[in-house]
Amino acid sequence: MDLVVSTSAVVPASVVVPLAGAALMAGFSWLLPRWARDLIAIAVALATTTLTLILIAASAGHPMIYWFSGWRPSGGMVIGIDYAVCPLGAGMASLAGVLASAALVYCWRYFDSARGRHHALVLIFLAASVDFCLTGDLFNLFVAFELVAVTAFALTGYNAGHPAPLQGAINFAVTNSLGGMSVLMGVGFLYARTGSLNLAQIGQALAGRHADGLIVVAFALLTGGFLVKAAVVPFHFWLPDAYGSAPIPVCVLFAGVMSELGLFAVIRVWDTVFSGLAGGSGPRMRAVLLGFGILTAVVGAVMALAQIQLKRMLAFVTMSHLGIYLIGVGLLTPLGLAGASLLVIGDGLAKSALFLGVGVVQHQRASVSEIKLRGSGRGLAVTGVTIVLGALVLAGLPPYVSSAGHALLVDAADQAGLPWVEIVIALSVILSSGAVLRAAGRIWLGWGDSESSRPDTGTADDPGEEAEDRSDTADADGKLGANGLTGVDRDQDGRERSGRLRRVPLTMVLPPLALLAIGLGLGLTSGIEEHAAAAFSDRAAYAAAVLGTHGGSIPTGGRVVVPASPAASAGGVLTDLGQVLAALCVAGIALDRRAVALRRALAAGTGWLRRLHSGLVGDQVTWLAAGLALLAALSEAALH
Amino acid sequence: MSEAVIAVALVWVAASGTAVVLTRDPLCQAFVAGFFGLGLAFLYLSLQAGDVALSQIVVGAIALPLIVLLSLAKVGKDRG
Amino acid sequence: MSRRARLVFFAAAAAALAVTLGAGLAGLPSFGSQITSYARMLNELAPRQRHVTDVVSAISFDYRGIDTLFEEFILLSAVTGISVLLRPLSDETRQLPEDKVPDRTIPPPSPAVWLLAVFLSSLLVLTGLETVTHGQLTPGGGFQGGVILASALYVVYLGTSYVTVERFEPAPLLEASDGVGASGYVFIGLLGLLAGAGFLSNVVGLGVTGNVISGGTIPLLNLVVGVEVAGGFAILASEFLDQTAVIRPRRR
Amino acid sequence: MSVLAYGVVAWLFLVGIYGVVTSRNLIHLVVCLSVAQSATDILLLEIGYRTGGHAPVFVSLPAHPGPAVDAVMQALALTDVVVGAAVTALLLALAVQVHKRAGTLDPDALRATRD
Repeated sequence: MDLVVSTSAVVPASVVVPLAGAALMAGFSWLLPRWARDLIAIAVALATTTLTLILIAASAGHPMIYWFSGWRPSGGMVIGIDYAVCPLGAGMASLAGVLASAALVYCWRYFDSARGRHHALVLIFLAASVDFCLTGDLFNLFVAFELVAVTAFALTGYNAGHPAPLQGAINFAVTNSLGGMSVLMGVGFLYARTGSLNLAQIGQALAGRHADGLIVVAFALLTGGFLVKAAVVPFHFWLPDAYGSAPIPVCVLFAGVMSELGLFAVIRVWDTVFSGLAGGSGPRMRAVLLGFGILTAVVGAVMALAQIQLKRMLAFVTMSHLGIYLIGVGLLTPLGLAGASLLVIGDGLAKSALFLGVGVVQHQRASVSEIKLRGSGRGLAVTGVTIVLGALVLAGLPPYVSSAGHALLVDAADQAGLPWVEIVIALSVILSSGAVLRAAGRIWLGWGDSESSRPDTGTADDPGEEAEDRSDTADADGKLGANGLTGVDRDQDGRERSGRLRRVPLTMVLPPLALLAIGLGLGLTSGIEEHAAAAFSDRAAYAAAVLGTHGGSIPTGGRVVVPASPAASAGGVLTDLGQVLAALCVAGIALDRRAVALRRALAAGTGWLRRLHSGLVGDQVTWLAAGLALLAALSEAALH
Repeated sequence: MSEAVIAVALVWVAASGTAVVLTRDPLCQAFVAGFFGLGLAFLYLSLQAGDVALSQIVVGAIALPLIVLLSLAKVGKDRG
Repeated sequence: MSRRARLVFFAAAAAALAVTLGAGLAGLPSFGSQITSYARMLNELAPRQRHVTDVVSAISFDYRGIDTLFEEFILLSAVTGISVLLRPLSDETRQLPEDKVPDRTIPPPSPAVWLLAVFLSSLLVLTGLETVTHGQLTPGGGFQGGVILASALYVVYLGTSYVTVERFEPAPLLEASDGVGASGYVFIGLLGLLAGAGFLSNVVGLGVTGNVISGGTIPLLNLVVGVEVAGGFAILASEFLDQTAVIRPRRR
Repeated sequence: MSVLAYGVVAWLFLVGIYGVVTSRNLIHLVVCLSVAQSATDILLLEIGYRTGGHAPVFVSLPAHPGPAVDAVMQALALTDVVVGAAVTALLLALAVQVHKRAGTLDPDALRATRD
């Protein structure tokens, strides 16, 4: 009995711990010395990670349901709000925890003066992500969506002394707020139709019904809103602006979990709410989601190759990966979902390591331009190795966990009768990893040209953020003294610390390596594939667990049947190595002086695509409106 | 009766909302937006949502106009 | 895109979006025709189960209390974020506005203005407190009352002068009340957990319906939300006020 | 009545987005965004409305007061009002700072993140 109480208390504790930590950090950080703030924040993030890891284990096999305020459903009607914990959701939550911990450790020396507010925002971000992953209530999902968004807007604009982060934050905030409104309208429509806000109960009410206009539009508004967060073409324009200009520790959280949350919501809402609609809409919906996924994967990869600003390049790499995950999710099979979730974990860790590595370079060399940094990697060997390793595992280098994810995805595509999807995935992975490897080759080996082959050397090559991050984090919160209204300038200390020749602090070198090591460890864990997507995709089992209709006898349907350890099979390894080699070739060609004509031609050929990424919020909102309408039209065709 | 009140409030909100968007000068817009905010509060009240109406008044008629005006003051000051 | 191209594209997109929304809205039950059985049930149950008269606050703070918890943190994040964004940066300084005529002394505000400000702000404080404490009884509650309380502080600013208020250094106090309010919500939620019920369970005595102290944790939650919102909105306004009044580019 | 009630929702949402797309001033843009946002609140309250229903406040009512309107939707709209205020304030802070750094509030003149 005691044990039961304590495990069920873990569920609320996973959001209560970070929220309480954040509230204290926001309200009382002025009472604490700097080291205490850092330590408390890291401890809270690690504790949250531990709690969510416990939840993965505890929810394996059957979802754990927790009713807030003690309001259990009565007479088949849901009264309160529940958390429906499944391994996939708890896994996403623990990924958020791991990355938040890494980011906070990294901040130890990265921000010179953070005054606790940055930590508070990171912890609230973490709590909101956990809520987002666990909640079983549609409106609570919207609230979590907005909370993730609000903390993210503020964190993006953290370096408020430069135009690029501010503009990135504005584009991000405007587009994602509209996404939130779209979600909320969808919530309203579904409530009007089904009289419930609980995912399971809405799903039960819609099961077996034929979709009409309202349901189609509700689906399009909900999914469209989530796809804005997931930065899927054509909702993606804000992502490079925000990720390319946010502070590095924040990029880690964004690239690793935030956008993935959008995809998580898409599949969760589809599975629990819409998948039971009559008319066998699955295959057609698969085509729609795959279309968006493929477009995103390819556009992201091509754009990544066209970048020379490292953070913006990683932003497009992230976007390309989001497309790949959407392909996995969009197959709408447990196997595809399993592959996508392994990729989310593996790639999330690797991308975070890459961002952190770029942060070290920026910290030491005061630049993030691949061209300006050419040949300046000496003295940063560990970081160079980190970045190259990160790029290689993104391309699928075994036995890292991403290669297992790729293998599952390939199997899923085969099973779905869509083997050509593999080619799209391989191509995007090769191009995006090749871009990162090219940058590494230029910086650490001094290969390639010292000027850009881009036809127009636009402003974004070097968006005025060379000296970012340290010079403007002076948190000059000095109060006006009783007599002297003096300006306060506490950043002198900080400026000195960012001196060029100082040794890189270990708190900046170790977190990226630790993240890669976690991914490697997961890849070596036997049977990771089998555990990847348990019981999530079974709407009936989910509804039964939430609504308690089948008193305890929850079928373990939806369990993944994985063909005999695909990652270890010779074919899988060969494919992975082929991808790695191809990525190296892409990087080699991009750096080879003889191939300049080819590069010019490619740059000219993709110029139109780059011009679409104008960074103007008006354009982005126009695309958003068009995308919502397009999605609605496609959903009409798929669901009706 | 209540139907008529709601209809009036809806028309008021639609018209003033459009005016907010079409008023291109931010200072003028701030005042039109206040009028729109009051319209919203009136609409919410007529829809029997007292709590929401009260929130709308404190946010739409006190807090946000204040912040918009302060932002405009800051922006205008920098310019001058 | 050129502005013209964008407008044309938007016109097409907006037309399509209008059709989409129209299709969705057309599927709604006709306006005013029905409310859901969930809502009917709560309207019936809440006054009896929770000894409140305002069902909306029972839903916000009890049946769906976790939503409001996160809502408070949205506000806290926004306020924290704004403090971060509007902090004086390294090339800025805090300085009172210089007088254009250097040897003129600024006259202190007249006693009449001062009195009026004190009167007005005490009126606002009373209204705010009444709104906060009657959350479970009448429309209004922690959020609405909190904003009213915050506005009281600004009447004091108007009536006296910036320097007078700053001399009391209200910022740490406001920040603390923001944090106390938000963590207070969490800790009241923990009461339920400690009592062996779920997080945010209403385990305090429910009292007599219609009483100011009734509804169990609902008035307590209203109170902490009021504290948080009052602190939060006061910080919000003071950050923007600082930008206008005292933060200016540093001359090199 | 349904057409008017629901039409206003669609109209305000689209007009707000139109304002965002065509705005030449970030502060104007942010206020337009809040217009679009209020459309969602109106939608929620309209879904929860019942003709002749009274507010879900059960104080000093006659013995048989008749039906009340939906309190759930009011609670959701309440949350959304707060969310909207938070986002609007945050965006205004960003606009103030961007004006300092870029010297303009015209969203079409902000080119720091152009590709």
